[in-house]
Amino acid sequence: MIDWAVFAVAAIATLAGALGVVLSTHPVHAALMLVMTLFAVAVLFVAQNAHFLAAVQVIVYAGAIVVLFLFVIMLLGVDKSEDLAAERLKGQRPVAIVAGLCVLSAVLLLARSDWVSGARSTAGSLGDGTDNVQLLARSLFTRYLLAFEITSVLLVIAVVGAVVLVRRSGPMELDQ
Amino acid sequence: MLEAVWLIPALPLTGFLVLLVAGKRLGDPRAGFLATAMMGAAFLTAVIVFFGLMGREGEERVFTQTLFTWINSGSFHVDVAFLVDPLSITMALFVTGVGTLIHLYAVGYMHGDEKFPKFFVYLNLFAFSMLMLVMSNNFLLTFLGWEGVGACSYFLISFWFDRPTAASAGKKAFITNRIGDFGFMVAMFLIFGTVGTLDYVPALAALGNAPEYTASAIGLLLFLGAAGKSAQLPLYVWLPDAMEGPTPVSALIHAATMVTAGVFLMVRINPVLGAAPEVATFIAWVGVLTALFAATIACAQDDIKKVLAYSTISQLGYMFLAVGSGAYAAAIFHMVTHAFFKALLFLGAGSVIHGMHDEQDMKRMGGLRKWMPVTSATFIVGWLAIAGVPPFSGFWSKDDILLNAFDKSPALWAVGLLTALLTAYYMTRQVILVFYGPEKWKTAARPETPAEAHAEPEHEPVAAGAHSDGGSHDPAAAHGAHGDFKPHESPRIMTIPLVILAVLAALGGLLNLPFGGTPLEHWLEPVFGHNLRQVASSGGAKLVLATLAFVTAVLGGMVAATIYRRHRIAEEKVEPRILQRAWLVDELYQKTIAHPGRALSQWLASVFDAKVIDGAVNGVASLVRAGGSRLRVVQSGFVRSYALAVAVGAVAILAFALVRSL
Amino acid sequence: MGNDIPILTLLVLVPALGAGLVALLPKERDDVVARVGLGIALLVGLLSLILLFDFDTGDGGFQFVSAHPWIESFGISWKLGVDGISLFLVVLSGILFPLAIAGPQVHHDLKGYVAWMLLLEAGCIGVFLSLDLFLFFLFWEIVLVPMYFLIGGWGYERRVYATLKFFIYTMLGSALMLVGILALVFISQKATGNLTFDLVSLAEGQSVAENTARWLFLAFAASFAIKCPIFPVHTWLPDAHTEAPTGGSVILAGVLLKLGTYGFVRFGLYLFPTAVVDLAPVFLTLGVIGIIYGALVATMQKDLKRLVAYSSVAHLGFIVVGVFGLSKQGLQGGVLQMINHGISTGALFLLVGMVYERRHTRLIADLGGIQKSAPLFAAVFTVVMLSSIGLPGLNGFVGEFLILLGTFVTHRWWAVVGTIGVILAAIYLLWAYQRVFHGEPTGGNATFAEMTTRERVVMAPLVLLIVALGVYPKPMLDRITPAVDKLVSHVEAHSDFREPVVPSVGVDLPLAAAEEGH
Amino acid sequence: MKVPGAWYLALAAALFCIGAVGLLVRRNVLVMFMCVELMLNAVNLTFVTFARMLDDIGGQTAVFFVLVVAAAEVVVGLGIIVSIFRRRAGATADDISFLKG
Amino acid sequence: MPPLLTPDVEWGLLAPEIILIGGALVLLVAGTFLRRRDMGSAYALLTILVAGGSLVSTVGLWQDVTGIGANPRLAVADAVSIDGFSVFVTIVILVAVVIGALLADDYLRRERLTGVSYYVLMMLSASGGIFMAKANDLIVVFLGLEILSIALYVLAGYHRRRSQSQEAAIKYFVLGSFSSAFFLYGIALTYGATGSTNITEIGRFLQGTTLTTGVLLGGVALLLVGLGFKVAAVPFHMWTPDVYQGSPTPVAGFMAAAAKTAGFAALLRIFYAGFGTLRLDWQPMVWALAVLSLVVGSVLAVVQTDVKRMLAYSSISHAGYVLIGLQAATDKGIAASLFYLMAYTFMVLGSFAVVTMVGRVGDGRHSLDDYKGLARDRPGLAFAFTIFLLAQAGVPFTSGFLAKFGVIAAAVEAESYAIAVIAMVAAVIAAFFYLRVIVVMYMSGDADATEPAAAGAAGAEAAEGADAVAAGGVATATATAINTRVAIPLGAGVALALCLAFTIGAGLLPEPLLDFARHATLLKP
Repeated sequence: MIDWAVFAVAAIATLAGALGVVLSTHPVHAALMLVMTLFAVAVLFVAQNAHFLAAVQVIVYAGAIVVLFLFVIMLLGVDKSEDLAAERLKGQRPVAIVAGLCVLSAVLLLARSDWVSGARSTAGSLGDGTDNVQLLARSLFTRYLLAFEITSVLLVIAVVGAVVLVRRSGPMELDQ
Repeated sequence: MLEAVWLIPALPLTGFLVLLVAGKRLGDPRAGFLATAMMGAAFLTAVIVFFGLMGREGEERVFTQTLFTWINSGSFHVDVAFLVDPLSITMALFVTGVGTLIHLYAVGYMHGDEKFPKFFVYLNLFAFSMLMLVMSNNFLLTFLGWEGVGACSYFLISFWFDRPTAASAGKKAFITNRIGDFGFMVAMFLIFGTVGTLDYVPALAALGNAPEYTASAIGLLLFLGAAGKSAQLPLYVWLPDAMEGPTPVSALIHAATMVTAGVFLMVRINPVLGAAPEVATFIAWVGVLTALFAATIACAQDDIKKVLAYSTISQLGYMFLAVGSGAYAAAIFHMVTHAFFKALLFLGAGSVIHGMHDEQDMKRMGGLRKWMPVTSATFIVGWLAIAGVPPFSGFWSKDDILLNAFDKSPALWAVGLLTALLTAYYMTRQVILVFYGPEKWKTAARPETPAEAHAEPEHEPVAAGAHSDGGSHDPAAAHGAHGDFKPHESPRIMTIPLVILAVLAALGGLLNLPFGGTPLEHWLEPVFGHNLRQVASSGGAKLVLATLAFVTAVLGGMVAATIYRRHRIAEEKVEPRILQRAWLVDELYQKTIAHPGRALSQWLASVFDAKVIDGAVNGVASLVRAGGSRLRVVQSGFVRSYALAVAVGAVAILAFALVRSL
Repeated sequence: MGNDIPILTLLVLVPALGAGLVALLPKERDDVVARVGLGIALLVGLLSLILLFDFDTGDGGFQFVSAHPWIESFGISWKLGVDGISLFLVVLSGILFPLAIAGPQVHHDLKGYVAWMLLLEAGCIGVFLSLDLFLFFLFWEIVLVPMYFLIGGWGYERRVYATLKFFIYTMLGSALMLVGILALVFISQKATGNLTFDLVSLAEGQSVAENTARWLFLAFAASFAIKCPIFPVHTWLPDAHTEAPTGGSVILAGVLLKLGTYGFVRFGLYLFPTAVVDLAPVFLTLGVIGIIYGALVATMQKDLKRLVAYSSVAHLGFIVVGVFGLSKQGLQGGVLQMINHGISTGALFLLVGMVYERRHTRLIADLGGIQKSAPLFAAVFTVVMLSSIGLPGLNGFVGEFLILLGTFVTHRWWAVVGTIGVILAAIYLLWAYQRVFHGEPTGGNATFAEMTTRERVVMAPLVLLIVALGVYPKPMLDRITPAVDKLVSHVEAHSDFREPVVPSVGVDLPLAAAEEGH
Repeated sequence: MKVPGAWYLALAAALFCIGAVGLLVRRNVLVMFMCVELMLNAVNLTFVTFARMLDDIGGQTAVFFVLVVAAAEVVVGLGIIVSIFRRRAGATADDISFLKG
Repeated sequence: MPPLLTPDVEWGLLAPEIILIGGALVLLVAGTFLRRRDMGSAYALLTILVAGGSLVSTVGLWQDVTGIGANPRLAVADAVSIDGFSVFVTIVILVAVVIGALLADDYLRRERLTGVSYYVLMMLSASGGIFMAKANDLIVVFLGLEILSIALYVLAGYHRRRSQSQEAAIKYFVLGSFSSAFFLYGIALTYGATGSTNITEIGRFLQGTTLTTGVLLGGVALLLVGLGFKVAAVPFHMWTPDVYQGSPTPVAGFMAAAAKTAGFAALLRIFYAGFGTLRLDWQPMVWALAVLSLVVGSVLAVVQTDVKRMLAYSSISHAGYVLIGLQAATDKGIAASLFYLMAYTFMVLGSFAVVTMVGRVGDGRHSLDDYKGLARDRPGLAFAFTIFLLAQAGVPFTSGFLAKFGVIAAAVEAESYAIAVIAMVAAVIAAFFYLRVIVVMYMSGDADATEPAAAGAAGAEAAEGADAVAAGGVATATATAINTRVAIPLGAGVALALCLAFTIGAGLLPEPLLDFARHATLLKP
């Protein structure tokens, strides 16, 4: 019963946060709403015995990524409110909302009989949740070793890319 | 002797080739003499071959000489080969004979023309083609000659191409002939499809037994060809215009030889007509109606050559009447005599024109008898011959035809007789206008002052600009304006052929005198066999008919004399405008065929082809472009629109997945 | 037979490599370019003549076959061969190309012009010689490129429009053909287990169901019809012809259009006999419409070149009728007519080009009285024109007559209507001739220059051929006959078509025989 | 009693769609990025849920990689935004629409 | 808990990537230290060297996985598949790196963008592509895709002084991450439906079951969305024209070649090897994408006046052709798609090489007008471009023809006649705009005759004109400012020659390459 309660609260928080991101006029508010969602999702992780991931979620997402967002918002001074009532692109909103609903209903309809039909435990059992970190590590260093290794490339790119992009350069010769 | 037959066409061909290469170097008049010599040699060869053929017995008188294979394709096989039989050799003889005379005449007539050598190039090429036409042993080679003479006719009619009328006339002749050729070609297809060969001897033998509808179809189609070439209704319209050509051309091609090719063809295919009697009747009627029709027009023409042109059409009508009546020998007989007297008349007319410094309007002539004695004398012989006055040749041949026509149907005969009346009438009119009466050329010089009370003011020309012959060819143009000159007799080189032709025109009847045993008919007999009409009438009836014909001719002449010599009736009353304008047939054709055809072509070219068909092509192209421009709008530059496209695409694919999962 | 030298391969490679060679020559040295280009073209001409003389007259099959595996995974090989049907087309190319290279004046970038011309020659000869469908398609398509550049680079005012239209239109046709070729190959593979693009084995195999064959044939026909061109897909032709430089027009009319009709004969009839027999009435009708329509539209053209272009539509209509008449005579006539049309229309375009060189106009209205200023020019034009009209004794007649004769036996009424074209041809050409050559020369026409020596040299072979082939076509017919007979027997063997038996000489058979045939 | 996976998954689907719609309707590029993060979180939740339902650690490991990718993406994305905003402060997604057609 | 048994890492099999990544890192470090010095072409040479080394090691692998005693296998805990397919794609991508480096060398100097990071990013990006090609696990595919993409986002915005470049970067990034999310969701759903992210295991699982669940189909659909975006298939193509036009030209070339190839490699492997048993479900989807790509790409290219943009649309249309090969869902179809990709790589890189040079300083002269008279000024360049364009149009005796021939043949063999016909018609439409460029280069000597009077509606022309003003605003500004003759630097010249040689060579003697593509088989479960 407590599970249901946790789920309900977390789910509401998740959706509320998400809607908050979409609907808040101020980017800082949006970022905070995002944090709410991230926390709620972390709760849902915990509820499903993904303790390590929940921790990472909080630390990396809420701690690093959202902070980065806020940092950029502040840095660039774009913390102005956006007029949500205006929409330049005709039909964009209704179509977008319909499309979103369609995706949702399509996914739900596709899953109407059952969500999972796959083989169980191909990468190793979850166990009872107590050794989650070890299991995850084991999986990372065996089955997903290559993937794990090449994330390093990704990070290098991120670093190099950030440097390239943010590096000051000469005047915009061709800007109008 | 018979083996020399290939020389007959080869000699003019040689002349043609030599003149083509060296004509300019030979110049005036040597080029003309060379051409004449070639024709003369061909004539001699024809004579030799003729005797060679005479040396054989009746049915044996068929000889084929094959030179080489022309076209071979599967079962279709055509040789370049000559068929020597009485018909072809007769044709060859008179073509080369008359041809030689006209060549000779032309040397004088064309003297001084800057394109003198070229004229003889064409003339020799024509002679070659004509000889191929008559000597060929198969339909296709005849067709080669047929088209060859057509092309030469085209060249020669538009010889003075700087005159728009000449150029148009040449084109008209060629195209009208092509309509006939359509029939000829389809007939050949049909013959091949029916009997598998185009060689005369086997094909005609087989076609003689062909079912009537096949024979009728072939006969009609070939008659269409013949009608084009021989200027019969309704395809005669080119011949009057063809008078734009130099007069020797009119004499040779448009009177004596080429236009008779149609008659020759019909005679050649007599077995087919034998198997298709209704077609024969049809041909007879077309012939006799053409004869009458053309004769009526000839009554009101002022152009000296136009009269003769319509007269030619009329006389050709007689020949078809003969063919249709089964009187093939009579047709050939009249063809030969007609060649004599009509060539004579044309050359005489040419001489007159020459002497009158390119005046062709008879209403501005008169009294030339004194000035041009030889010409007038020979012309009068020709007049008597064509009018059907015995014992001149025309009487005999025409009588032969009318006799056969009467045997076939009195109605045909009656129309033929009426035509004979008109013939005598218009020829008498011509003779009187040209050679007798006041010398109108002295006073009629200035068109704006009508000299004679009875002379009509300027007639509208029948075909625009058809008036003067040889505007540029004669140095006599330097003589100056009308009225300052005296008509003169033509040089001897022109009068000699006139005299020879006059003799032939006078005595031509001897070829086939009814009481002389009809040698020509006898000679040609093997070609016709049972297809030849055997006149059932008694000798007395024949005599009555002949007398009637004679009386008619005299009557016609007298009427003309009454009007034009004695002026008992005003000329304008007997020259109604509609006749002057040839029953407005040209205009009718313009309105009903040429104009709609032109309009159709114009519509096809500028509307249908450009707008509809090409428009569709370009329309597809613009459609693609328009589609591109329309689609570009979607590519709006807004990243959110793009994302929406991705989302919508995802929805579509998911929807499909959903459908598949159901 | 000269199997020791691969003459067919040489015929393709010499001009192709020659084009490369010319491209490497220095741009400024026009004289060298002209000489080398002409030399190569003449060499190809010589090779084609050697081929002609070495050709075994009585053999209806493919000769001088040279086959080398090329793309084995697809069963594609470099397979060339020649038979009576293609022989003269190759020779025609060999003759026309030197004339098209040497004949007209090229005013700029001679090097490019010559190089493209030679490449075009390689492509055309390649099409005529290919016995492998893939190879055929390659050549078929590659031909577009040099022609595209020739029209676009050396053409007249609306050249860009014309050349794009030409390229796109013809490419559209080939697009469908490629699908057709592939479908044929794979369907045959399924039937025989043998993946091959070899024409002979595909044709002899006949492993395609009748209904499928019809679709495949239509795919091929789309391409051929556009190339011919058959009404109503002909509108690229007047534009391309009119805007192309003289040499381009000569080749376009002389050789390129023949690719379409040749395609019908070589690939249509050979690969899809049943479909051809079924659809013959359709194509006959289109051919006949082309004859009449082309002629009528030609009559009203104001541009001399455009007039000749539409006359091509009419003439090609005859060939189409001959091919789909399915009679031996018609087919032979068709093949013959391809050559004859190439010669006479090629010559006509050369002459029109000369007119343009002198007067800088192609409008009939601006011309007139030229016969007076340039009688020899007029004479040559007359001969060529009469050949085009189909005057017996000149080359144009023989083919036309055989076509109509043969078709009359198998498909009577089409032949009859087609014969009307004979009348119309005279109308438009003579009328044009009258307007251009007759009358008094006015303005610039009075000083219209007579033919130069170079022009005489160029026209002489064509005029000679016009006369020679009209008087004595037998040597050609003898070589065409076996191949055509073989083809017709092939069609008969694989379909219910039977060529009507024409009664032999003197035997009295009613016409019914012709009617039973169909 | 555990909440059935389907609930989680439906929630994740909803989250995903909210994120997607958010990206479509918001003009602020930063908020659009946040929406992408929402979508990625939805996927993460899905993975974790599947991992539980399949009793398979693989799903959780996948989330680990998604986190890394998300981090890298954000870094680069923010870098791009910074470089653009330097020239055009406060530009919205709709303002950057020079290239089109 | 059992001891951790880390899997064997078959270093040899990963040599190409390791060399590439290692080289990139060395270059990065060296570049950091040598920052202030003008290094000339050293970075480019080094890049080529590294890529060359990588190529050599790849060729070594080829012997291993094809031919006699072939041993295609899974490696590194089944995360990668070392088979002919992956080796083939690796080679194509490495070629793109080499040519990309050749192009970039002068370009970077010309645009004063010197520095090592361009090469580093390009090599790393390529390594991502290679991982996509080799990946036997959806997670690895995803990571490879992100490596490839994120590096490309940066490269797209590399020209810091061109606002177009930044616009390209942001658009590419937003849309890329959006579609990545879909892709990832697809992976998740597939994982749920099959219990694994390993492609071989998925394949095996699907072979063992006849039941196709909705979730699986949803996963398949979403994977197609993500990869369709990467390969620029309609309707996921909309980023392409903007990004190609805005990106630095050599980047656009690299993107068109490497990113498309890698995207297709993943697509082919996942769908053909992984979801092979579901082909009846995905074939219609692929069919629709292919047809849309063919038609939309071609039709939209017709109305372009910017050559880069036109090439972008043409790349969309090319994607349609490659999809035809997949749609056939036969070994031959896959081989045809591979051959197409290889041929396309050379054609498109060659084309972009020309565009790079004609763009001149500022990388802004890409309007059709800028190609006027190129045949006169630079006949060699014009000729090369002509060949590339004709090859893209599918003219015989070029690689492009055989490429098209191959996919059409595959479609016909699979009896997909409709798509074959549509593809050919699209090729005709496409030919129109390739020819238009040739027209401009060759047939516009005199100003009055330049306007291709093609049967266009006047409205279309007007729209085009208006667009030219908008899109070419920057370009024309530059055009008037700098009116220099097009320079052909050595590196780009070499690149051009390479592409030209391949395009013509493969057209004349395609057998070895066709063999190559045919042996590049996928390792199937």
